[in-house]
Amino acid sequence: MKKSRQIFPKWANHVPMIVGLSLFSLLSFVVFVFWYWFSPKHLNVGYQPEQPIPFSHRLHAGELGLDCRYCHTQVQKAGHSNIPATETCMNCHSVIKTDSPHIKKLHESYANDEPIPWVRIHSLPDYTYFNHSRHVNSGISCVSCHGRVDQMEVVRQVEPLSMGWCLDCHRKPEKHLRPVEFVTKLDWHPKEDQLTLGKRLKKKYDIQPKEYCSTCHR
Amino acid sequence: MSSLEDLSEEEKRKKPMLKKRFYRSQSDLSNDESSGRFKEREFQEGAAFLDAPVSRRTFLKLMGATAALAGASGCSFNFRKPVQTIYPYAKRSEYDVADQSLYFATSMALGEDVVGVLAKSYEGRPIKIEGNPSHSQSLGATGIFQQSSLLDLYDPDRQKNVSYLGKYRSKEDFSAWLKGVSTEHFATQGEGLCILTEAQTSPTFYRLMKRFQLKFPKAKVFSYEPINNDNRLRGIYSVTGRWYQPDYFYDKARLIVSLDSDFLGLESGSLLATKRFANGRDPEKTQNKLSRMYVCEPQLTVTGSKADHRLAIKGLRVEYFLYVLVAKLLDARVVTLPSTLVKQVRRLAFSYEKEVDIDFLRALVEDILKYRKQVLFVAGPRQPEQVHALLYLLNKQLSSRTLHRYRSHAYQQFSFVTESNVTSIRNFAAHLKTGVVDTFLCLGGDPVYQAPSDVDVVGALKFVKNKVHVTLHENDTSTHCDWVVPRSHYLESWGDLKASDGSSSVVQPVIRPLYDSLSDNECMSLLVSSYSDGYRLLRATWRQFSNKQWRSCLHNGVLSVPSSDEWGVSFSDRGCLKALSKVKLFKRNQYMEIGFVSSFLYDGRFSNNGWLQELPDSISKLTWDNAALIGVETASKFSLKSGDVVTLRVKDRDIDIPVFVLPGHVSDSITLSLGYGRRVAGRVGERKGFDVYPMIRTDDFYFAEKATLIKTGDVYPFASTQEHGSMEDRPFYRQANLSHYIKHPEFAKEMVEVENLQSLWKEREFTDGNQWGMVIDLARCTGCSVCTIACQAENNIPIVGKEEVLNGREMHWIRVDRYFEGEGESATAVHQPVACLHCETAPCEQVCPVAATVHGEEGTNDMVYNRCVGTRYCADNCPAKVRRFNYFDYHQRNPQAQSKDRVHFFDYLKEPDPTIQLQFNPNVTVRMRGVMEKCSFCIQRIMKGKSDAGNDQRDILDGEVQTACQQACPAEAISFGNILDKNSEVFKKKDLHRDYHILNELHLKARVSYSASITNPNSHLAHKKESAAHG
Amino acid sequence: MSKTRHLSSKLYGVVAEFDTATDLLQAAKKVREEGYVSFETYSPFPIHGMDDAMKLKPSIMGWITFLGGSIGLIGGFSFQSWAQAIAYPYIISGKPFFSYPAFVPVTFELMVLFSAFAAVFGMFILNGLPKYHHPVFESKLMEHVNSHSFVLVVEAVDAKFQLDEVKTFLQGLDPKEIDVIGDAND
Amino acid sequence: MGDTSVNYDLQRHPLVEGGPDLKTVSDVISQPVEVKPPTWWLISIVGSISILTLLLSMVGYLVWEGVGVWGLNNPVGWGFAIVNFVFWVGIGHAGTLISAILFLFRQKWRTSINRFAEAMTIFAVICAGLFPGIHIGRVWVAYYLFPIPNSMWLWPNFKSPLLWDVFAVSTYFTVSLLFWFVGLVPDLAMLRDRSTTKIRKVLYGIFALGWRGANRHWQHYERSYLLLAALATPLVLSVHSIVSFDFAVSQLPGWHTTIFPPYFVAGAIFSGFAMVVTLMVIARELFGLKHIMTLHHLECMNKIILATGMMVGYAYAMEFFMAWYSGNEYEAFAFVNRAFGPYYWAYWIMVSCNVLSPQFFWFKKLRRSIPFMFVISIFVNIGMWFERFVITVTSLHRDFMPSSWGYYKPTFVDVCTFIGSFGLFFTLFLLFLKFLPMIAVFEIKGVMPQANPHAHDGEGHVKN
Repeated sequence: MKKSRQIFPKWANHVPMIVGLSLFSLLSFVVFVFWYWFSPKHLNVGYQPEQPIPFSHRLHAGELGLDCRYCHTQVQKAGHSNIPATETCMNCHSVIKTDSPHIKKLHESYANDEPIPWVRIHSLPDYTYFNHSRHVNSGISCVSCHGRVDQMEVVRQVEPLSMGWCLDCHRKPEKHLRPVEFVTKLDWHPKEDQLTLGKRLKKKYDIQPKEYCSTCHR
Repeated sequence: MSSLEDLSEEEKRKKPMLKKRFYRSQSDLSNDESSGRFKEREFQEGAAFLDAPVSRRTFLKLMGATAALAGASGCSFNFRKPVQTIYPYAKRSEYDVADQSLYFATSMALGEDVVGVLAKSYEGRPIKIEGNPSHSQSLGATGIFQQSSLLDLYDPDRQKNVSYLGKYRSKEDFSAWLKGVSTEHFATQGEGLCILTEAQTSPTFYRLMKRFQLKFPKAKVFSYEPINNDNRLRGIYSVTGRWYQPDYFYDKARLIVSLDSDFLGLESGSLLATKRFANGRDPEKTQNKLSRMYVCEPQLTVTGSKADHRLAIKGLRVEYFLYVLVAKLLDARVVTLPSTLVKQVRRLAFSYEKEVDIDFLRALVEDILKYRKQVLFVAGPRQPEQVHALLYLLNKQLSSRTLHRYRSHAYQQFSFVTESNVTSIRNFAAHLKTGVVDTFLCLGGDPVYQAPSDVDVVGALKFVKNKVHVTLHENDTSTHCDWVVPRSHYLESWGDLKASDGSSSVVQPVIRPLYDSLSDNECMSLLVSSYSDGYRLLRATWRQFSNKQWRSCLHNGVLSVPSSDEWGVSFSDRGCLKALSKVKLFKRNQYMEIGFVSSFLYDGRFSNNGWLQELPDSISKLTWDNAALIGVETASKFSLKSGDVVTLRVKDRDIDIPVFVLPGHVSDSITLSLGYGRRVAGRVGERKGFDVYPMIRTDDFYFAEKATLIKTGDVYPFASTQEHGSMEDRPFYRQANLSHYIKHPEFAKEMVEVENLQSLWKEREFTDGNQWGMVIDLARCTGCSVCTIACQAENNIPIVGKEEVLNGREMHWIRVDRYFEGEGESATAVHQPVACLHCETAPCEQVCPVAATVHGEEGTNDMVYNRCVGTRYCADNCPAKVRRFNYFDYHQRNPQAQSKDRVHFFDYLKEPDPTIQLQFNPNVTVRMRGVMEKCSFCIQRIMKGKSDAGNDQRDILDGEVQTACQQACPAEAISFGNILDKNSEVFKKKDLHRDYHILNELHLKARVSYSASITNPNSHLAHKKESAAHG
Repeated sequence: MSKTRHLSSKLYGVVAEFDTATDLLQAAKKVREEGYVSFETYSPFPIHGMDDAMKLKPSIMGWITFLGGSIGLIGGFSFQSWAQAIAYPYIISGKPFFSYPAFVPVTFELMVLFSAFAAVFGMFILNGLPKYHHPVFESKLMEHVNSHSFVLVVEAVDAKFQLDEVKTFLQGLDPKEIDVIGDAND
Repeated sequence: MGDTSVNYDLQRHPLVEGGPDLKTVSDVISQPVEVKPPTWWLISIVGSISILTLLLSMVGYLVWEGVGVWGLNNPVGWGFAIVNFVFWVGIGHAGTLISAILFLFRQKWRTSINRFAEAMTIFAVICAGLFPGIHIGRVWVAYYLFPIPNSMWLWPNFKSPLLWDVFAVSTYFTVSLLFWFVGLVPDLAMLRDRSTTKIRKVLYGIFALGWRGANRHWQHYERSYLLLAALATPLVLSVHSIVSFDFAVSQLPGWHTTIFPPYFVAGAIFSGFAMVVTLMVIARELFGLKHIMTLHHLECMNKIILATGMMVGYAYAMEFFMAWYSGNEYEAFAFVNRAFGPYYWAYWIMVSCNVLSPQFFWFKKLRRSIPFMFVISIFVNIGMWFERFVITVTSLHRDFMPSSWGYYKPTFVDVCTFIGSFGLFFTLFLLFLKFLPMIAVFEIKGVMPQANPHAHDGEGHVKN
């Protein structure tokens, strides 16, 4: 007999709550996505491209125990740590494993003076100027940024290399400082507590990491 | 030949830069890669953008585009960092420490001017030119031409390969052909062989030239430089009978009298002159015994603006002024001349006596008497021979021999050298017209464009069968030649040069020739014998050196030191008399004269050089244009204002050119600067400005008389970087004359009207480490503007083009402010370089909403491009207005930009030409559009110094870190260093009484301060200057 | 819309429409005096004195807003101080890192913003809005309540509620019309 | 509907003339929303949308090419964009001011115009917000301006006035929007109930949030509205003060002035009221609401225009005095240069429009003449735009160092963007007129005699 005057059904009363909550959660999720998953930590860490020659750091640096500086000769002199010239490889591989197809590539490269197109793994934005020599000579080990390369069959990126990550160490260098002579010993561990050692070395080497912009940006 | 083994050794040494073509850098830094073509890409789309050429810029751009999507910096569309490929050397080479620049000593010739330079090579490509401290003409300084020569090397508009009638030919084809030419002419002793060359100063060249002339006695050689020192050379010859080149010691003189000479400006030897002059004007170095300078000149020059007393006088009357002066000196019995000469001089003087500004003259004579033996007379190259002849006599009698010395011209035995350029070019055309010439070789230059209008080069060339032009750029001449051969740039060729002081320096390549080019020497070698490369030729010339010596020569860049002084002994009055007798009696009628001057494009050879095109002229502050400079009086007489186009007519020839009204320019006189308005130059230089060569004739080569001027009614827009000439009585440029300074040493600090603001809070104090600061000494600065160019080269500063300069958007980080003092033709100007002041309480910093400009702990005001969003608030709040905003991406808008393969939608359509990219300094970010930029105190150099010092655990030494502007400055006006270090030069400078800060009342606590300029006017004339002093 | 559910909807209350605001006010007074508590008046505009007539407690909106404001104030200021002086202190014009005067404007704005949020959303929450489906919409007397009619509803949940009594009582207040929301038979 | 002899309790002017009953008021105000749009509306919406597209194309061009397409140069880093921003923000002040301050002062006559004015506020602030957004060099990194956590560990610089501005304007917009919406809810409910078609019922229903005019709701509602008004009032004042900080906190002669905050606020009210008058005069003609937006209301606003106009005039004078009195040569020059420098024309346009033209409102006749007040209000709007131009550009183009003095010429992009922003404004406004009640119906009813429940019999007790 009575016709309903209601415009909306009963369940409509729950809609606003649902909509509101879902909007809120969506928004916070988006922020989270950018802040967390789009950060270098997730974009760059684990980057492990295939190299033209499957050079094994585990074999050379790890098992054979070559010092990093045998190949990366300029790491202490220059801001840029060089990739070795084919010539360097030839020091040994002119005689060792000469029959392997990969070593043949080396020989070609050496013979007709064509560079080997290695794929870059660790790279900073171009407006960021990182100086290897400053860090290595101040007792920051390769391992702090590159990880245990001596255990990597194929090298991959282990640290985010993001600005925040840099700042973290620039604010607390003692977490990473070690005696300069051990910077290339990736498996080295301090006898004492790292922080006490770090504090001592910080004084000894007079380490004052800067945070102002032109330290890295020009 | 003896140098074979060390040749190979040389080859090895050069390997990194000689090995491959320029576009495949040897570097193992991927951001030096200039082409993506070798890369294999892991992610096809959007990948590998980082090894695109100016990756820094592309990166910023991509960041910009993607940043909007990605909250985190530095991730690209494919959520992975794009693939970059690293190219290590295959074979190790010496000196290949990555990102450690190498310096190679070489030297650059410009006309007869030779300057030794150090080329900074990064990864095998020269990226900066510095002065060579061990070269006598440079002493570490460079001029605008040396600095910007780098851009010419990389100019993509250069002649790239040999072409015959516009068709491609290989270098070998040409060599073979030329070989043939020389053999067939050998029979005829070179009959019909003709060479026209630019001024040559290379010993090797002349060694080959000697052999050439022996082999082809009948061959004709001519030499032409529109800007030259003929009159000086010939004037002195006329009285000494020797081809002497003078060398003046402005630092030792107490009184300098310059007659229409811009020896601080664009004249040859200006670097050395500037350094010496500045030393003579330095209150500390001279213990307040400053030199005093009188200048007589028609148009205001930097020399004139440094003068204590300046007489604006028409160029053609300067000599009459000299006669009057000499007459006065004769009366005063301080000079003695042979009676015949005396009679002639008095006769000429008499006609002008009434015209001359009497108290100027009186003061001058008085000072000459006062400073006997310490007076130096110098006349400009535009003044006729007799003037130089007389000056030679005056200098000999009025100044001690320590003030000036003369050296015989190294190549006086070659007739085409001693013959004046005007005669040479005239004879050249005449000789061609006789039709005997069948093969004509033009080494550099552009006679078609540069020859006087009454010399019909084009017509003459029609008589010649084979025409060869060896040239850096294609130009008018090469369009009339059938063989066009690329000429090697000095940075890519071997050679040697002999400076006017007799010292020889080496020219060594810093990069393998970019194109199939030949050096002049190599061309000559083709003619005289078989082809041999520049290095062999050079080594042969200097075979006396052992390899060890040779290596040290290459290291120092100097082959032989200045030859011992020669002191002109005999002199004949006949020569001078002959010259003087030619002088016409001065007529009183008021004719309009036109004077021709060199410009920042020199004689036009730099017209395709964007840096020089955009460098504001020292006085007019014009860019991208030349103009008919006229005085204020002339302007009102013809009711003209700047930009009005007029028709200039002298005798039968005329041009249309806009006038630019300039205070300090004498009335009834027009100044035209050469080098503009080229029809064929390149994408940058073509049809910029106005070609004034048509106004030059062989008979009025430096000045043209009886010019008429008709207003056409058209108006032409001038892009001047400083519209406002007056200082509005604001104390920015502070100067006082010596007496005032001695009475009130603190005058500069006392010149501030407004009380200093006080701070409401406790400010940060910068008390430890290196606190960088700079002092610019206005007493030394001449306003030559080389700092601007040096900065531009160091910091990847783009050119913006005339339109954008008109919009007021020029990008120079350090500008040279020019303020006029005084009225009308007697006005003069002061120059003040202004860069970022690096205020400790920087107004720019607090207004930036994103903290893109903040302060470094070492007192530098840092600009962080990748944080900048471009609100321009900082620029608005900067009281010195030194901040520059990238309204567009100027690198992509450069006329030489080329289309690029775009990585993403927001990427740019164009990018700079690959060769231009080779010039970029990899240690400075290439800014994208929409970001602010400004002087950074060359932060990249500071950081280099810090890391070097840090690596060997020491403090930075004073002078270890030099800013680009400081290093280039020939006047040593800029000092930079740690202001906390009591022993540093900059500390001493800041300690001076005359040290002051501009805008100090704003409590900026600026790190850049100025040393007030001190002038030394004649007390009787002083009051004139006095009024201006507090301008 | 499905009729059936509404046809068998339980009793909600008795609706009476009045001519004017004045009548409604008087009616409300009387209803309250009669002892009814859970009744409600509906009008196109707030009527002065109605709160007293219905003996309502004063609104607590003020406190909610104050709370929101305080959150904005304290949160805003402390965030700025943290960001500028602790998280990443950089040298700006040589000023102290903790330069509180500079933080005032943003702090103020955030205070206003948060208290505004509190005031608006607090109000909606207190009023249980949005509530798109409500029994009173069933009554035709409600049709013009937002335009020009004045309505009083005595709700069934009231302890004292007896359908017939209420009906007769309301009749006594001389309303324009009376209506019952929901089915009478329970 | 017999006796309509309304007794006006203590009010000189009837707020609603002709004494209609509640229903009529509802009908009249709802009518524009319910009937199909008149032709003039269709014409003008088409016009304003086409102008809006002009704006959009200009913005697109700007973002693609770079800020260089504007006439900005080295000394003058801020031009039209900032001028327009301050101009629109200023206009955006009247609305909230009328609603809030007049509400607190119990100025009942506000009821007829507050909805209207608030809408204007919101749309003006939208236009204003556009400009700072697009004037930055790299639009795509604008998010740097907000404190968003990021892997760079960087936060914006809270010492910068520009950042204060970001917060001020966004807060102002949000609060104004809430204020406006809260006011709308009961009227939307009315429209919902009046709706005849299902679709309208649902749409209005959604936004009416199921409002049913219950007294318990009214109780909280009024409280909350009062609080909002109390908050909005200092907000209005703070926003334009902070906008003025953009200039006052810098150290540029002509910007660095302590008088700016009050001066800017006065200017904002001035321009805002002028804009309201402009729009109202048109609207009341078109919608035949003369008896609701009465001449009396307009007169009140003209009085305020006169008052604020004189405040602004005082500020102009005081600036000059201070410039001279400070004895600071740069200050002094900056102001002389304003009046007699290359931009003298802008300055004198400003003075004549802002200071002289309102003076006519001393005369009651003119104050109450519709065409006259329309013209004056337009003048004031022009004048206030030029005030911002004078402050921004003439201070910048000649500051401390004569060597870097310059001259700013707007390009066609500058001009078209400015014009385009009106397209945006009017598009939004026309949509508002069509789909929402342009007058706060329940508030009008609240001030009608029928709303007074304490009227005893015989004292104008109206029966419906």
